[in-house]
Amino acid sequence: MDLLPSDDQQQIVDTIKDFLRNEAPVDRLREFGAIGNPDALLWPQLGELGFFALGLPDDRGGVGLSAAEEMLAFQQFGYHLVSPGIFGLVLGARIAAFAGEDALRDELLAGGIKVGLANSRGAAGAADEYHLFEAEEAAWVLLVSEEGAALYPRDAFSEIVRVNSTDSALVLERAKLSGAPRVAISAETDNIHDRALMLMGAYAVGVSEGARDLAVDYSKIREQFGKPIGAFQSIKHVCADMAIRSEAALCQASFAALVMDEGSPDTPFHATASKIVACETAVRNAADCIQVHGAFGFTAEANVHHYLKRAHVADMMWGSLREQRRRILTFPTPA
Amino acid sequence: MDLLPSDDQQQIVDTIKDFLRNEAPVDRLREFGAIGNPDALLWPQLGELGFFALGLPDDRGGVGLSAAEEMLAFQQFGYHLVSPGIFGLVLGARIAAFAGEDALRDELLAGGIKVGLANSRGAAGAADEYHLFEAEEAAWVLLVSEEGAALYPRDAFSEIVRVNSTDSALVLERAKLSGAPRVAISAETDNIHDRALMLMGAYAVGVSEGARDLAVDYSKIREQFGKPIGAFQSIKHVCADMAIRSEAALCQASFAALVMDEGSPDTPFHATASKIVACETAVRNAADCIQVHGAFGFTAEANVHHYLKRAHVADMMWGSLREQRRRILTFPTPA
Amino acid sequence: MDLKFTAEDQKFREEAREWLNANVFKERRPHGGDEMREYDLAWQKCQYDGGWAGVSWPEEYGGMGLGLTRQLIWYEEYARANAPDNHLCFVGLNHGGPTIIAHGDADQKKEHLRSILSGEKIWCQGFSEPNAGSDLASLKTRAYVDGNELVITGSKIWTSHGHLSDMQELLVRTDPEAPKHKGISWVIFDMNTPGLELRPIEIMTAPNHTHFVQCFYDEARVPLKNVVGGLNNGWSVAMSTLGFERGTAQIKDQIRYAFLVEEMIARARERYGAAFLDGDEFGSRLAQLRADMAAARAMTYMVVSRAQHDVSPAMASLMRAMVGQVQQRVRRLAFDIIGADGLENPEDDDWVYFYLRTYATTIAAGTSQIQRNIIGERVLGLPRS
Amino acid sequence: MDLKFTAEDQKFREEAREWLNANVFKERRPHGGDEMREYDLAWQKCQYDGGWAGVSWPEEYGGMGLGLTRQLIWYEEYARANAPDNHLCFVGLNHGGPTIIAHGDADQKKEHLRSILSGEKIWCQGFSEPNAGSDLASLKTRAYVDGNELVITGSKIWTSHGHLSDMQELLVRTDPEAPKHKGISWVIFDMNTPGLELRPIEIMTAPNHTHFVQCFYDEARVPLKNVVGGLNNGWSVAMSTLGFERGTAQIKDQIRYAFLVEEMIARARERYGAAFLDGDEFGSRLAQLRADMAAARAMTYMVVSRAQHDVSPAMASLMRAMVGQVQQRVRRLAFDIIGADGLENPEDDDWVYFYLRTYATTIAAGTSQIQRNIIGERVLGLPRS
Repeated sequence: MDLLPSDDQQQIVDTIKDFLRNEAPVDRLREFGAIGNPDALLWPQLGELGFFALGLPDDRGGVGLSAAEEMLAFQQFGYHLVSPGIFGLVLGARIAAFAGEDALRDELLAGGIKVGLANSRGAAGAADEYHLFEAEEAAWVLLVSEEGAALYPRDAFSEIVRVNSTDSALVLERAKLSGAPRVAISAETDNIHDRALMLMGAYAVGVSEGARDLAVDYSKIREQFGKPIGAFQSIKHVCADMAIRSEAALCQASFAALVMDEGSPDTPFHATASKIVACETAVRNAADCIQVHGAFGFTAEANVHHYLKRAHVADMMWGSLREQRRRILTFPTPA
Repeated sequence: MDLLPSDDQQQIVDTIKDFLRNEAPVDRLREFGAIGNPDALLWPQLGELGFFALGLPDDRGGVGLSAAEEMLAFQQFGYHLVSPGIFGLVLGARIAAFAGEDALRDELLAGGIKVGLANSRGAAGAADEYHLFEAEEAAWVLLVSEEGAALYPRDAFSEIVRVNSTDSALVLERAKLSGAPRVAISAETDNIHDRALMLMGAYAVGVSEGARDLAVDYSKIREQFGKPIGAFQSIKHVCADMAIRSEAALCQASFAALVMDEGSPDTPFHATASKIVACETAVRNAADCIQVHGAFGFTAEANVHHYLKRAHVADMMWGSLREQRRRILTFPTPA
Repeated sequence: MDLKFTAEDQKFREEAREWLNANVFKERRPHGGDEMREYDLAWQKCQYDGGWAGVSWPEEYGGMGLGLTRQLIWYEEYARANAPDNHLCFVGLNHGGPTIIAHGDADQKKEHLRSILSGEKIWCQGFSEPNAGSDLASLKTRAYVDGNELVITGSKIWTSHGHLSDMQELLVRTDPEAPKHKGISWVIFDMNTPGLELRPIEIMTAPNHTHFVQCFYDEARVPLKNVVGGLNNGWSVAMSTLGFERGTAQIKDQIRYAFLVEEMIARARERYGAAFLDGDEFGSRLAQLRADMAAARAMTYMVVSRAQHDVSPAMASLMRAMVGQVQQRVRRLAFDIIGADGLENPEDDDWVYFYLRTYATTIAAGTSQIQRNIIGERVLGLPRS
Repeated sequence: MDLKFTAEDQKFREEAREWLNANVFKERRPHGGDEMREYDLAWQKCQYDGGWAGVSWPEEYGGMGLGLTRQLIWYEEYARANAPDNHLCFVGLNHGGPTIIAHGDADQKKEHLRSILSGEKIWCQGFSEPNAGSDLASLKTRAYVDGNELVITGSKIWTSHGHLSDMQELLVRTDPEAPKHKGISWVIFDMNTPGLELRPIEIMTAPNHTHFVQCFYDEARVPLKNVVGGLNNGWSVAMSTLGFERGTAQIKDQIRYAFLVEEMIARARERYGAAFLDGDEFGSRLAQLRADMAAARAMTYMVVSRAQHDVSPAMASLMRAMVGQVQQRVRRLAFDIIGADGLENPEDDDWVYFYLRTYATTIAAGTSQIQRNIIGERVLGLPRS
């Protein structure tokens, strides 16, 4: 039993960290914030490095590692607020792989095309109404449900309307689903829904940690009343709470990934718990981070607000806290 | 428009305050805490002073004042943690008065007999299962519902079992209602349910203020690190929050009493709002008061715990926060 | 104790209602820029021309010279008529103006008060500095006397709507040798003064939303006669200004938010069905807010009642603190209730905008800390920290 | 990363489970008094006789000498078997004993360790003083050296179960001239020493519940050889004791509370019907706790994982803080869920008792403040206050 990454796993983490630190510093969102997300430019490089294929079996064209490595990668993607379009590529490639669509699979793994995400508007809309994220120039749109997962061509959606996204780094549209999927697998073939929740949990862990680190760094530098604000208990304790919550979310994300790799029947429980804990943490950490920054935290110049808005996107995707809390009570007591 | 007591009203408040300060200091609960409540001994004196008849019309044998004076009196009863049996006398006399049972009314107003309170055990029991408070040697038991209010003889209840009361200053029993009321009036005759909620709100305001004052007094005296703990922001802000909440609860209780006196259709709304705000406040203030007292607050030697326990009793009586929150959404928007 | 208003008060209420119903601007208030400035000034001018500006301001400067009860009634009717908040006029009406009324000399009153009421001038605040956040008194913007002028050099930050303002209430250090609270002056500053430069600061509510500016003063010259309350006496003048802030002006907010909660209940019922409110988490939060809103309104009535009895104004801080807390909870719950709609931030709907705005209020945590110090010390008599 | 335990670990787990199933006390643990003492000692002795006491204690003193993974497994099985918490043994097993293991000399180890494990001696703590609440280091209980004895005069307060204890870990001031952290000694104190008087302190959980005592020392004499870790070195010894507190011992609590949440879900379903959990306020809080409990368990696994990799033990404070917070929420929710039953405080049901107990935890807010300072400074590297 060991929840810490092995040396091999740590090496993967370090490689991703290095890449994103150079290619995707969070500052990039300041520049592109209002006009969409430049991250799709990174897909080919990330594909070449193999980061979309980590958790895919090698006999299905993947790297042949496990959910644990995918979890670690998505933690880093969240930390750098990488466009959620990356879920479309990784999960989309998995669908293609399990559906035997090898050509499509390889195209996706290479990062040569874009896959948007469709998310039910829930109580905010009718049953066939969706939000599309990062789907504007996408060939494909990913749709995941408890029953299964599928790739739709963009034109399977109608009445597409671009709307102002609260997270202004993302392109958001409203649409109705009116066409059929091109590639689909059922939950029995591979439960992509559990994986999606678990990876979104990992992503939200990254968002939480990013907000935590931003707050801690700022409170070491910013001075008030003649000393760094991190020396004041009120600020110190806020940072400590952020660290406690991040740790809880990280541990649960790790646990969920390992349970999934074991094929345990508790997988849905732990994947859901992971998303709940991590999304709650991401929103609270981002809010606390704003508070630590004082008035500066409320400006668009500070990067803080990107964490808050992305945390809300992560929460809403594939069922918000409200829905996930409802779901988690339906599972039997885990082992 | 004036929410402050008039001079006449303030004189009544002062008389009650003086009486209770002398006859019912909260310290009395320390002595009698474990073996029941001695407050019934005060009933004849309080009756003689006319405090049970304040809000009863003079043509019905009362003092002929209004709900406002009753509200102010129950605020003081709560402040001194007077036994909730006092609700039995005041509301019981009102039932008798409106039912034309003048002899019983006068007996109750004189404080010569005891009236216990019956409260539905809600989800904790079947429909006919009740908690009886302070009913051990009572001739009568008061039962209030949205439909009406009634006095039952004690033997209308069967299977009476004494249980350990969380609020150990009170005598608590479980019982089944198996008999008929002796005196009853409908909500159309006089809505005692609204009055009961409003007065319980006022009582809980008193509990909240008692806890606030206990905390403030202690934090002026108790020293740590060489100064009174009230000088530390962490303690000062807790006390400030207690004061904010108490003020909100007091203002709403006053408003509710005045709306009731006007016979406004918004009476149920404001009475319910008053009970919600005051009971929430009473529990939180008591909890904060314990925190201000440090380890001492957890002992039976500090009086703090009596406020906490009584706050929970006030909350549960005639429908807890959970029930009242559900109810308040059913009322139309008030004027 | 009673809830009755006098016949004269009732008459005032009916006239106010009638006038508001006939005159309230129906057009949506623009979110920013010159359009917003023009809108706010026009609506202020409309009230002034109708004789309804400055209910409690002295009559000689265009006000109505009425008491707090009438102010309450006006705000109740204002909120009920869904009259627009002219935020740009806030500092003039609630800080700058009242400060001049309390501390200004006859010339200052004559020159500045009417133009606030009549919708000619927008005021902004110049208090905070980049390196003096919570510690306001450590401000460093320097002003020395040169003949009959003050020469100002330094910088102010977090000036709301500074780029849309005509005048500024400005705190400067006029005596660097004195203890930090003793060397400050409160100055009326014209935003057209040479030597002033503004840098807009975008805020997080949406791309290109400018709310704050940073002000840079480089030897900017102001006539000495623009010092209010005496040279080096600015700290106590400013403290009284902060006292006005969120005083009676919050009454309007309190009423407006009570309406909003009712709207939220209606929206939630529509979206989730009526049954969901039973015991539901959202239902429970809505119910608690509904009760708290009633209490906040009662607190407002108590503030007015206390003012009639000349009870310590510190008690009003209890209402202000409560209203501030409740507003944040309302905005957060509104965001939660709309669910996936919260991911959209349309120009023509305010729910997400106002949710994000609450994070500015969190920042005003400093303010809430100060408020709670005041309550602890002045209301409860606790020792000073 | 993996969740697999070795075959040896699995074997250990099965043996532990088997032994616990056969031996766990089925009788309800008494709430107080000598019956409780006898119960706790008997259950401790039973574990010792069965060879299961002190999983991570050195073998030479009766322990099993095993690592943290086995400790985790033992606690998991212990909680799963619903084995009783022998609270009276807590100080000996988790403070006093480990302190002597870390700082004691050979004689001290020989004399005291085995009697803790074998269920012969109950230990209590003598740290807090009436006028040194949060400021522990300002303690005033005085001890001077007289020949080969220490002579102790003063008072300690909030000593849990002092009236039921045999031994006490006691902090006294042996050098009143030294700076306050430098003149303190950590002493093994026999509760039968002449000159000690106890005053029981009743607590709020129910009438006549004695939990704490106040200790009065009047020239009480202790052999000098009972000083652990050297004269005047008691502060650093005590700090390491506080480090043990809520260390691995919390693993058991964490698991127990996870079971409790499952029980609450079952009770709530039974009382309010299964449908109520959907979106209900209680349902929402239960769901969040269910998820948080899973995370707390994962954090426990992480603590054990980190220990294997020798990562800074300060990281374990994250788990401790989380578990402490979650426990309070569990107890409060349990009280809310039982509704009117919460007004009854029966001797044979713990829900109300434990709800009221959480107010002692609120008091330990001091502890939570200190924990968060540690996290801020040692985990996040923030400057000291």
